[in-house]
Amino acid sequence: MTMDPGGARRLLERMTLIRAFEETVQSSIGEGGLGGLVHLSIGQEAVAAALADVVQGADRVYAGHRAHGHALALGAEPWRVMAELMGKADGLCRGKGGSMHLVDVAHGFFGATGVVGGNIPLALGTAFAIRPRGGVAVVVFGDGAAQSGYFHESLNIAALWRLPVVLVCENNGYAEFTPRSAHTVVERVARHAETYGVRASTVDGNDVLAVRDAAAASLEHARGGAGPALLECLTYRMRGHYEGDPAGYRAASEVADWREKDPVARFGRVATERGWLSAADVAAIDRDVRAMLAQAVDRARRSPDPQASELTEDVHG
Amino acid sequence: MTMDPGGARRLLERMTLIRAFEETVQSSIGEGGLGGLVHLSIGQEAVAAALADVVQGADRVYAGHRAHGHALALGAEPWRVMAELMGKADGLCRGKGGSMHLVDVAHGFFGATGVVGGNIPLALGTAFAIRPRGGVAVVVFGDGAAQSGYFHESLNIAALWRLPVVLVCENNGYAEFTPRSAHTVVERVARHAETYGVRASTVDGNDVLAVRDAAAASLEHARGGAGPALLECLTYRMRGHYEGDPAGYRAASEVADWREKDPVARFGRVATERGWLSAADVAAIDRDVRAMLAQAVDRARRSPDPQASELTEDVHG
Amino acid sequence: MAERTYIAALREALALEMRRDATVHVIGEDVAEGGPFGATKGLAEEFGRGRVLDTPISEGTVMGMATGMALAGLRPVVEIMFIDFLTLAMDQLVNQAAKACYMSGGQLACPLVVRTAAGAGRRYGAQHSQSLEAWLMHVPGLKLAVPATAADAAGLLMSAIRDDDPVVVVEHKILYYRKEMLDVLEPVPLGRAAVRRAGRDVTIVATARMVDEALAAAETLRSDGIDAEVIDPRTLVPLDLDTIVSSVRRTRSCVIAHEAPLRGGIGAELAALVQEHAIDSLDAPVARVGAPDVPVPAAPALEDAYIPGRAAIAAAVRGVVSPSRR
Amino acid sequence: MAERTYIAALREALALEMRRDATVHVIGEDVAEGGPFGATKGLAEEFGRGRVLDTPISEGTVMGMATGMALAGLRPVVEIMFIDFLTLAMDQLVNQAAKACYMSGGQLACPLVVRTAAGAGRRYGAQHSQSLEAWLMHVPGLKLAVPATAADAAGLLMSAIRDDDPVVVVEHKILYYRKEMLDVLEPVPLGRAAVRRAGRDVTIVATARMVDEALAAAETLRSDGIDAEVIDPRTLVPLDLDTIVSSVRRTRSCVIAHEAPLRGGIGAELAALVQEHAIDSLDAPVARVGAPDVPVPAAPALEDAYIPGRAAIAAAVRGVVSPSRR
Ligand SMILES: Cc1ncc(C[n+]2csc(CCOP(=O)(O)OP(=O)(O)O)c2C)c(N)n1
Ligand SMILES: Cc1ncc(C[n+]2csc(CCOP(=O)(O)OP(=O)(O)O)c2C)c(N)n1
Ligand SMILES: [Mg+2]
Ligand SMILES: [Mg+2]
Repeated sequence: MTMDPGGARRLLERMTLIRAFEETVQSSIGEGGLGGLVHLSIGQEAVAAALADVVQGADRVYAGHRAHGHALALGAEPWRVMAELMGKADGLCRGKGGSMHLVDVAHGFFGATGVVGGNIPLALGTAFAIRPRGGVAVVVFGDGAAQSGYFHESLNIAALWRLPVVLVCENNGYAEFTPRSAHTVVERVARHAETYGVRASTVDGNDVLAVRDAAAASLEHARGGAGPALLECLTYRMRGHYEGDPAGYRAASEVADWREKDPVARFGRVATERGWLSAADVAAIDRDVRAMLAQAVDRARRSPDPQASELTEDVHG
Repeated sequence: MTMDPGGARRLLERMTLIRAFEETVQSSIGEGGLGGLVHLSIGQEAVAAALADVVQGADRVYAGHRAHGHALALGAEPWRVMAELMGKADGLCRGKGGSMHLVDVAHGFFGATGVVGGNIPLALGTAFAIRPRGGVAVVVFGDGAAQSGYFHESLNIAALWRLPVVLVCENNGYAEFTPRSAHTVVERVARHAETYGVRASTVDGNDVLAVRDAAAASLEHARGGAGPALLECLTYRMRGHYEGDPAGYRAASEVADWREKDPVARFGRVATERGWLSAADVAAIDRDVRAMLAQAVDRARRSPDPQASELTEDVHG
Repeated sequence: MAERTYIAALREALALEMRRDATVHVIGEDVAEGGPFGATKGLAEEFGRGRVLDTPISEGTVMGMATGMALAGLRPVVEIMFIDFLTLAMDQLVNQAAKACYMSGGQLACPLVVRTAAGAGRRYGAQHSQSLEAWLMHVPGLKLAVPATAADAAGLLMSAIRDDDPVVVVEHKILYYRKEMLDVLEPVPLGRAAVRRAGRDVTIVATARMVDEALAAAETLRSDGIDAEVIDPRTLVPLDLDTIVSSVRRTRSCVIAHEAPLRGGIGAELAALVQEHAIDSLDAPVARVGAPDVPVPAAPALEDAYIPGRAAIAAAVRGVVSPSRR
Repeated sequence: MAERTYIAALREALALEMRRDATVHVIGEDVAEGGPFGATKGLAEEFGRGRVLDTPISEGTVMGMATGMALAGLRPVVEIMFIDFLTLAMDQLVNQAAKACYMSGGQLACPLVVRTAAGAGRRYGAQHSQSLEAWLMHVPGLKLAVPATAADAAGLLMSAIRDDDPVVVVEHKILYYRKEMLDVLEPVPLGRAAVRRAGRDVTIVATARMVDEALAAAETLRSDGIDAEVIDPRTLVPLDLDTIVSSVRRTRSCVIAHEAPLRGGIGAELAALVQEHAIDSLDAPVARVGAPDVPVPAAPALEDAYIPGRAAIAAAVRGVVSPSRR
């Protein structure tokens, strides 16, 4: 895919937004209702940013428990995402969902899911439903989900029915505290697609341009009626599994190696090298995004708690 | 593996027993309590007969809903299997299990299961438990089970933990009324093993010697500590899915083709050709088995109904 | 008047709804061939394989797919061949379908229907004979229908399909071939009980197969001088509690009958509600009739002893109706 | 006396049992690292990875494997990290483990233990906060423990491990860090209720987190002149009904409190039993306190409103205790 200054700005803004948002969550956890089980995507921003770049209006996106970035990248208002995390009345889901259940239908984000692997079947069904309108369903999950029955049952059915669904695996090498090698002998998640003749690719998940190219090709494949595609993005989470996890199960050197591959800083360098953005642009993006975010956090904080009557509303549609 | 007259007699007796047993069930269904959901294995006898030949004392076997043959081959007393099908007090499980839940612990048969695919995890756990005693767990399931999450989750864990388990798939081309091609794009079940580096073989499931050789190699592999093995046996059920299914979804020509490959008749021919048995031996085996079975059926019929007090016994161990 | 079986009524209701609304899809194992009981027979021929979707044996994923279809605006009707296999699909049903509307703050609706066959009596053994409706009653977000007649099987299914929430229709496999005179199939509203027999002396609340058993018990009880009212709630969520409670206020005694094991069954909730709302009217404790707390045995002699029936219901009634009323 | 948390007591009980009996194995996700709450911390170091088995995210298969281990003579203790994910493992638990002994006519035994964390209160949202014990109570063949204290968490787990049947121990995640003075860990028999507070005017039956809430309510109620008895059943299967019923016969009123939504909750069964066995002693209907019939909301304000507590229990008590007794 081609890239131009506008596109580069968009990608960098999105990644910066996710990074800054997650850092804010990290530093304010425990304050003002911000708590629960919070999984940050610091280090994995490139995947969400790239996917949002290639998703179209008729498409629908599902993500897993580590989903703030996907909601934001697709256009959810940061202050409402923050309000949802804080359990406020103006939250994306009026405070009822929380970090693992963000939904933003207006932006095609059918939502985050707290059950590992459980979103893959949902995406298949949605793909079936939106196929007549030219839509593609995208579902994002971790490498841990690839050992769940859902993943395999779904690969089989998606291939059989040639569903327009793109399975995006954020392979960060760990499921909670356990490295992938303790969960499977299969090194690459993409390997599973071969069995079904499903198009698959494995990319450097910290290279936003590589992810964007691969995602675009995957969605095009699915949209064109050629059936599902699997896209594996090799990446790393810089934080513990959830906020509160000291992550003592990882070697410091491993973390340090990945810090070198920081996707946000890396794309900032690339964008300046290629002349899409100046160093000043990059700095301004960071500054502007953080300023905007500070206001968003304020606004979220000022949002009231949901009324008690909300408790029994929305049980039925 | 070598074969001699004694071995050939044993195999043919077992296959004949299964065939005659199933034919008896078929013709007496509806009489004397014989009913329920009954899945016959006419046409698939070779797999059970061959497996029983290579299973050892420390081993444990699980089968699925089509399991009469496996229980019989492993040594369950025919009259007690019949009594179980009839719901009699002398049934293998005192009448509580029925056709889909035959268990004969004394013969290492941990049992039949009515939930498709559900026996595979059980076998993994049992394999783990009996490994220290040199035991191998064998689990038999149909091609329909290969699309269940259990199969895939289990393949992964079996490979990861190098469990001494042999997964035997009786691939008869159909799951209930639906051909395999409508359930998956993957032609051979054995294909799935490759992903995990699991030893796999696909054999003519109507050739009892081929199944026996492959099963022996699979169990040896597992017993030796080399991890799980998958054995796919291509076969066909000559009856409907269950008794009462007219099986109108299959072409007459397909059924006729498979009738030519009848595993019992075929091994009778092979055994005479190779000089292991005479034609008279073969005829005598058939006659003797059927005579024995007639007595078994009688004995089962004479068994009383379970007492009402049985209803609330055995809920707890 | 035409005579129709429960299964034929279901089949016709599905066809009617599929004709009426192109978003209705049928999905499940062997549904294109009609399934083992024939509930979907002929639908693939009429509506094509694009709307009658045969699936592999992957209940969990199929339930999730149907949910994903519903979230995107279709009206899927999933068949789980036996309720026993709902155990493989509870995650999607309970964690996704039932909660989608709530967790999204009302952004998502999930017009999903699940049809499934429950019940013992066919000698199918412990893994094909359960009655698990009590679990579903305990899941906020789900609605739950338990039809006892052909008219209700069709009518509740039609209402379920038109409802914007996930609805589980628990069919009883022994009722599938029950015949009744039935001309027009029409929606039966969710949440309205049917008084199957009016009576003055006791209220029997019975569901599914136990409705006929309760009616038979009521006939027997006439010779005891007891005039029983038989109420079929038809849906357990929403529950028409008013009809039950006002009946009990009149009859002053109540027996609840269901097929599932007693412990934790739907009778527990019904008994708790009745005593809560009508204890002052009760001459005796609310009695419950159900199966013993054991798996379903396969042997005919044991299965027949397992399934509660008219005799147990009549005995329970005799235990609660005060002699002064006879 | 040493101060111990509920989670520490669980951990020690596991270690004690593993030392005592080499057939005891721990299996589940991240158990070698101790799990998110630390229940299994240190076990891998002491007993090795051969007895503390980390599994992939495959709950259904893991439950089946543990069942297969139990059928072959081991005593596996499975951890299902959140009870919400038991929905992925119900088939194996309900169709295999619970029924193996019965279906085999007594040939097989299944000494399986399932440990799982239930309960709301940590702002984890609708898929990590449920209380599903009512489902388990309805499954013949399963036993069910719901410990409310550290001593019981350890003691019931020890008994569960030594029991020859499948036992589910439902732990409450809010209680994990509850501390109590506790010296010796010893088995607590299954089926024996604990009277947490003796009282004359009302019987409050409360489970898990609601036990402390009931005790707090009882304190409040003193100023109303109400002396409440608080009973913790500790196990729901088997159930120590005698202790509950004989208390109600004395106090003449009963309130049942659990955290799960009311409809179809365990309170239904308890209320049904109490009215069945003690209706003549009751001055008022058995009252139930539980959550509303909604999914668990994530927002602190809503989750706090969702979880039933001392105020609701006290209010229910005031509703059932007749003014003459105060
Ligand atoms: C079905 C299920 N089992 C267990 C959990 C607990 N859990 C939450 S995240 C997680 C690990 C997920 O790993 P992965 O899929 O690789 O995603 P990552 O966290 O690495 O992004 C686990 C086991 C869960 N949420 N759902
Ligand atoms: C989990 C589950 N889903 C559905 C069924 C209903 N059912 C019984 S047998 C069967 C087909 C099984 O096909 P296969 O595994 O190929 O075995 P075969 O009958 O061909 O021997 C199905 C769908 C079941 N028993 N279990
Ligand atoms: Mg991961
Ligand atoms: Mg088959």
